[in-house]
Amino acid sequence: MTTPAIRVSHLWKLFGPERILRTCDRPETFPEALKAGAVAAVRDLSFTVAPGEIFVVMGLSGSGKSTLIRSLLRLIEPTWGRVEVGGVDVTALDGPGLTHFRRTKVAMIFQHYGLLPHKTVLENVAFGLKLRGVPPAERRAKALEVLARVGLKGWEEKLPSALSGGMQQRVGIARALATDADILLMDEPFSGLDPLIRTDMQNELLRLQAEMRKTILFVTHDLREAVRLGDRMAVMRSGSFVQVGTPDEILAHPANEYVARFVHAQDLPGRKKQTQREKVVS
Amino acid sequence: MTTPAIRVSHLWKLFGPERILRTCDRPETFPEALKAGAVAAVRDLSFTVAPGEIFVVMGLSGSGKSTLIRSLLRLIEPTWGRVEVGGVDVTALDGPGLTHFRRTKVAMIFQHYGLLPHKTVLENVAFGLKLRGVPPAERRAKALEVLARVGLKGWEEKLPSALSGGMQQRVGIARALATDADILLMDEPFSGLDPLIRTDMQNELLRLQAEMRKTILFVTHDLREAVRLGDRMAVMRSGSFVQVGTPDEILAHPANEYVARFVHAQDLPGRKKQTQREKVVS
Amino acid sequence: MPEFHVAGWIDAFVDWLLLSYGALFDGISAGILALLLRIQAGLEWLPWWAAVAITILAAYSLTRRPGLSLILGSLLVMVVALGLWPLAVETLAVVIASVVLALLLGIPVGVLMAESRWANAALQPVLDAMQTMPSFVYLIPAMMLFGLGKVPAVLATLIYSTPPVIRLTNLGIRQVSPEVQEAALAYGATRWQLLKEVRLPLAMPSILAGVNQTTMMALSMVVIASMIGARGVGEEVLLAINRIDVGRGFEAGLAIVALAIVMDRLTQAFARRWETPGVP
Amino acid sequence: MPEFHVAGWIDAFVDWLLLSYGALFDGISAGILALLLRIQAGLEWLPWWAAVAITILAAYSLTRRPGLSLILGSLLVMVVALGLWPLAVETLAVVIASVVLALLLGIPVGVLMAESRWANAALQPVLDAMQTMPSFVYLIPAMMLFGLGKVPAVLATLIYSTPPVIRLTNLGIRQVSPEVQEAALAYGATRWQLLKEVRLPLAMPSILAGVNQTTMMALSMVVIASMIGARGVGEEVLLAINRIDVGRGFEAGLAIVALAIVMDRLTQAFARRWETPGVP
Amino acid sequence: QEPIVFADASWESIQFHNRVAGFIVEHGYGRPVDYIFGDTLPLLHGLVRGDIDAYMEVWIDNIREAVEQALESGRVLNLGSNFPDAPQGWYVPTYMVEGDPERGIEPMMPDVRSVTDLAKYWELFRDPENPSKGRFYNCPPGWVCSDINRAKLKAYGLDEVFTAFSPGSQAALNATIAAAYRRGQPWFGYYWEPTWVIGQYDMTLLEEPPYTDECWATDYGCAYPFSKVLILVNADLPEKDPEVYAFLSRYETELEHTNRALAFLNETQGSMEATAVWFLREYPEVWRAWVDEETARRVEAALEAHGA
Ligand SMILES: Nc1ncnc2c1ncn2[C@@H]1O[C@H](COP(=O)(O)OP(=O)(O)OP(=O)(O)O)[C@@H](O)[C@H]1O
Ligand SMILES: Nc1ncnc2c1ncn2[C@@H]1O[C@H](COP(=O)(O)OP(=O)(O)OP(=O)(O)O)[C@@H](O)[C@H]1O
Ligand SMILES: [Mg+2]
Ligand SMILES: [Mg+2]
Repeated sequence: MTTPAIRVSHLWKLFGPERILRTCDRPETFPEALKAGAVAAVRDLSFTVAPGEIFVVMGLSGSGKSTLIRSLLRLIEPTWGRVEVGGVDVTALDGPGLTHFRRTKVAMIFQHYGLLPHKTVLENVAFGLKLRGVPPAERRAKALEVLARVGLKGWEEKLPSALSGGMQQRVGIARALATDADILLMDEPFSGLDPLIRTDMQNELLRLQAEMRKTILFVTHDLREAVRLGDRMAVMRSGSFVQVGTPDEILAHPANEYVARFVHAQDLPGRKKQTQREKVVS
Repeated sequence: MTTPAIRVSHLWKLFGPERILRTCDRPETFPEALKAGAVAAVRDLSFTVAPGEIFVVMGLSGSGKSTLIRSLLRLIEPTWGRVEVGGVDVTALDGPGLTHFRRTKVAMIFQHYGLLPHKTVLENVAFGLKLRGVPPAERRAKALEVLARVGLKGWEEKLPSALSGGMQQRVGIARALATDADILLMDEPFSGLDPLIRTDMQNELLRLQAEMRKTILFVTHDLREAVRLGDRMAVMRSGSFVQVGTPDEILAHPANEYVARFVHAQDLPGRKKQTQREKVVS
Repeated sequence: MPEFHVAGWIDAFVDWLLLSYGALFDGISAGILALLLRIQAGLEWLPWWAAVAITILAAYSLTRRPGLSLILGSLLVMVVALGLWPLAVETLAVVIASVVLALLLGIPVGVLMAESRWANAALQPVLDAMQTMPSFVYLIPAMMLFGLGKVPAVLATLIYSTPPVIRLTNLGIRQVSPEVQEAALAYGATRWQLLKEVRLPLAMPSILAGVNQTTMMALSMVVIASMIGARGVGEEVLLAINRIDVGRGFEAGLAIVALAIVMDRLTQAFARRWETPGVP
Repeated sequence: MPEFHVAGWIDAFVDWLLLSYGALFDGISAGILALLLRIQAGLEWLPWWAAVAITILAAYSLTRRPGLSLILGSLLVMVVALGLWPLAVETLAVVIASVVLALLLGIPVGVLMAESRWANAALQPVLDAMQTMPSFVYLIPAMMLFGLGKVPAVLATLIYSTPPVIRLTNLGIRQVSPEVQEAALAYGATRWQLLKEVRLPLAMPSILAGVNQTTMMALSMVVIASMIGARGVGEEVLLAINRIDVGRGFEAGLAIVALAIVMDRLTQAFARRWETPGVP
Repeated sequence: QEPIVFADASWESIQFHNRVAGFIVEHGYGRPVDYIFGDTLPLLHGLVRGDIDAYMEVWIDNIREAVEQALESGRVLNLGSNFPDAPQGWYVPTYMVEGDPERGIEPMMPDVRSVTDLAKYWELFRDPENPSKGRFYNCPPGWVCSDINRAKLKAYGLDEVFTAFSPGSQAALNATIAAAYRRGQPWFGYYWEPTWVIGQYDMTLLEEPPYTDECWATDYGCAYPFSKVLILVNADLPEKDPEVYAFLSRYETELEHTNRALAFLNETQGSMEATAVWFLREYPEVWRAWVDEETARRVEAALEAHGA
């Protein structure tokens, strides 16, 4: 097997008062901290994502999905554990190494968009390229192209505050696509979108995937979306994965009562993921 | 027929540079302004919502749903038209009248939560009651009760920044429910929620509805949700309603190609809305 | 270019004020003076060690930071050790009265400027003038109206030190996110409730910066206050300056800085008490 | 309580500096003076109407607001009409040099204080001291070291007027939303890029308030500057005061206020040019 | 009983006279006294308004307009001069002429006696802001002497090689003298006596043609007259306390007294009060001329008690 694109081993992230966290340096001390009032947003998590795979994470709100995705980029410092992304040991990187890694290997879409309110839509989309030092003309061309793909032609010179929620979300998606990174971390990227655009964006993602074989970690609440996009999926609860497997497996054999309830909350229009994807790609 | 709970007549809202908007005071001048570069977020909209009805608005992102819902409370001043809510001519209210109206008749849930970052979850939920002058003990009790209903027991004393996206959304919902207003304006209230909680919240809403017959204007992107909750629904595009009717009508007879594409983007697990609702209510 | 002077009118105006409203100004003067003397009597009645103890306790109960509280206490001890405590008490009376009045006036005016575009445009140059018009220019006529001593000192300090808190209250309120304000409005907040529940608390970091600047500027007027008979540490500075006695001046300056730090940290802690945003 | 004095050490220290490094300070003084005289010569070379025209054009090209530009121009015309233009030029040389230095020093220090908790704690009392230590206390030794005139004036103005821009830069940067910063970091922004692309632009309203306060405080030092031989409009104020000429003092004060408003609006417009948030 | 309030301006000689007069008022007339510290002009305003009763040293030459305005208002009474013979003029440090072997300073201009001799030495005083001329330290702006000094420079033809540099304030003027003196450098400017500056630093008053009214009326090309130092009181004082008023009307000293007192103060580093008591003990004949027998006895008694 090739080296996985993402490998996470024994990842922990505790939140809580400084006072308690100060003493947390080894997993042995964690149970005590938890008793004292800390929250384990991510709890001893280990998994791998293969190159070119779309790995979907679902789970209750507050189960730690955003925290996990942030930890992969060290936007929040993991309390414990090891993260490798694209063959790089992220947890061991120093400052410049981390910057280089973030610029070149990964792109992220934020649940709350994370747009720069003082920059125009175009500048927002070109932002990743600017940081990387791409010349203005080139990054402008690239940004215009991606903006057209997400259906925001004509809005380039507006500020994010003049856009509706769904439009802002699409700016965030365009920003990630513009960087051409191999690995995409997507935190509920499509949840504010209307169904037409949502389907479009899903198709676009599958097309991209067929062409470029990116590796994607995708957080969603929509089971249809998970089934449609995911090669494998994980169901998360209180910081741990309750079950990991292909969507079909999970739908057919829920590991426990919780997963069963979770996947049946949204009944699904047949399980024809494979055929659907083929249709789109062809 | 009883007086409608919400009646909107010929509502317009233009956005654009101050320079252009200054001259817009009659509908006759609007086409010119639009040509000059203004955007009509809401365009000559008229509709009514009957008391006790759940009226769902769907539409492309950027089609004007949030603008419409804001206009009903005069959070943004409509450019033209008349809005009556709960028998009150909102467009004619003066300052104190408007305040009284907002406190007592309606409660709103915001697409981006709109929580007060400096207040605890509990204080946020009790906020509407505090404004109304409800005594502390009483509003505390009410807030605790509603928080338990949305599954946030134990988080009362946290600040919103320590909550996940979905949890913040639920705080917003709790705040609206706490006011006991007759009319609820809900702007994508459930879109950040995971399926389990989402179903719970939908059930809760239907239960509420069965008990108290509130009037609800509900914006969503999820067709299943629309079908499940809506007595009637409208499909919005570029500021106008393309079609208004019961979900069944719309699904069966889409008024045009656009609506058809829109509703078929998410294929539906059978059209059994009526039966579902009965099941829940019983 | 032909010259054009306003000096004559100004002179006439001051004379007219003096003749027509002398009694009124005497009244104002008596009011401020009464307040001042009460503050001063209170401070003088307190032995220095009690003042130190109260400072430490107040700081601790407001901030819960023992280190900070002890530092503030020891700054006051330093003033005592330099032998400047009796003078410091006189200075404090003027400065405390001025800062309290400045905040009572300044925060509402700042709010007004944030609410009304018109007030904002009209008051901006007034604030500029208050800060840059040299104090002595208005102090001379003020002394004709209010006499020598602590009253014109409070007046001058007030004029000079109020603008920062006005400006930063204004700025802070303007920076409050419109989304959060919209939410409060949607639930029927009146203008006043919006202000009290949302705008002021969220503007607090900026307002506190204004309080800090106002305190600093009030204390930077101590020397001018002494020039017009307000007594206090400024006297020591002036004497030292005239004698080119660098060390003595520096000691008096240190005492002023110590008072500034103590007053600033206490006011800040007190204002922070009211309500501050939970977001860092 | 036993008294304890530091005056002796300070005196000894100043004497030692004076005797050992007198020549060095003469050199520094000559350097700053050369810069200042160049600015002044440039300003003097300009006829007043050219200065007015340049101000109007600069204001217009920076703000695109014709009303404001004309008001700024006419404020300068007022200074000319009061017959104070030649003095104003001398004042401007000192103030411009000070404000430019204050901003060049202050903004980076403010950034440093926002980035480092340690620097923040250490510099806070230094800023307090800079603002409240009476100028003359350090001006006496400064005059001994640098001689009388414009050089110690620049020094004093710098010391007094730098803290606000430091403090407000610090505050502004601390208020930038963590979410937006996180997004920039996720795309690989270095510390410097984060600062330049996100933190400074979003902190701009607060920084501008700091620039405004620094300008105001620099102009409030004009009289003190004249008290140590820097000439300029401040001298007119002193003269008027010594002659009990209220009107004349007021005219000179007006000229200072006019200069303050013109300088402030131009600096603000210039700083705003750099980049400001689109959100109101 | 309301106190008699003295204007306690920031220089030492006035504070000394205040303490002397204050001691007599307090112990001789049994009236409480108060001293209000402040700057020259604010204190003068206070005198006009009645916040202050007595101003023991008014250097009328410095603030002529203000004093004249005050007198014209009728709210202030002139009780004549405090001491009549205060010299003023142009000084250089003595070491410039005679050298200072102790500090290893060679005389820089040994042949200088009068102001006109300075023309050839202007380069010693080079003005850093205008290096083509020497710097003459003028009076603070607004003082009458600043205009006179300028006229004199012109009258002596010194304006070709000297600029009249305005020091801005008395403190700044003092600082230049202190700095120059400590570093043994040249200094040239206007000053006056009795002051701690002249007491502490050895300065030489340069010769000028003797004062005449004619030259003063034309080009000021001669020496200053002795400066006038007045005692002013508020116009209500005669009514408020006629005895104190009468006492202050008789108050008069000589330059020597002030100089000795300031020297005593400097030597002992004591308080102003102590200096006043020393003076009253040392010069009974001086102050006994100001008061009647009865009062004198009470003051004597107080002096004795003070010593014990
Ligand atoms: N403050 C504003 N200034 C300018 N244009 C605005 C502003 N707010 C909204 N608009 C424009 O109005 C239109 C409608 O926006 P609105 O937010 O109502 O859309 P929406 O239907 O709620 O979309 P979404 O589903 O994405 O939330 C958009 O084209 C948007 O660009
Ligand atoms: N800054 C913080 N301080 C304290 N607790 C936090 C913080 N951020 C997250 N948490 C806690 O960590 C847990 C996981 O949060 P996270 O945002 O990862 O959830 P999520 O799975 O993304 O939920 P959602 O689907 O609602 O976005 C939550 O219980 C939350 O309260
Ligand atoms: Mg999340
Ligand atoms: Mg919306």
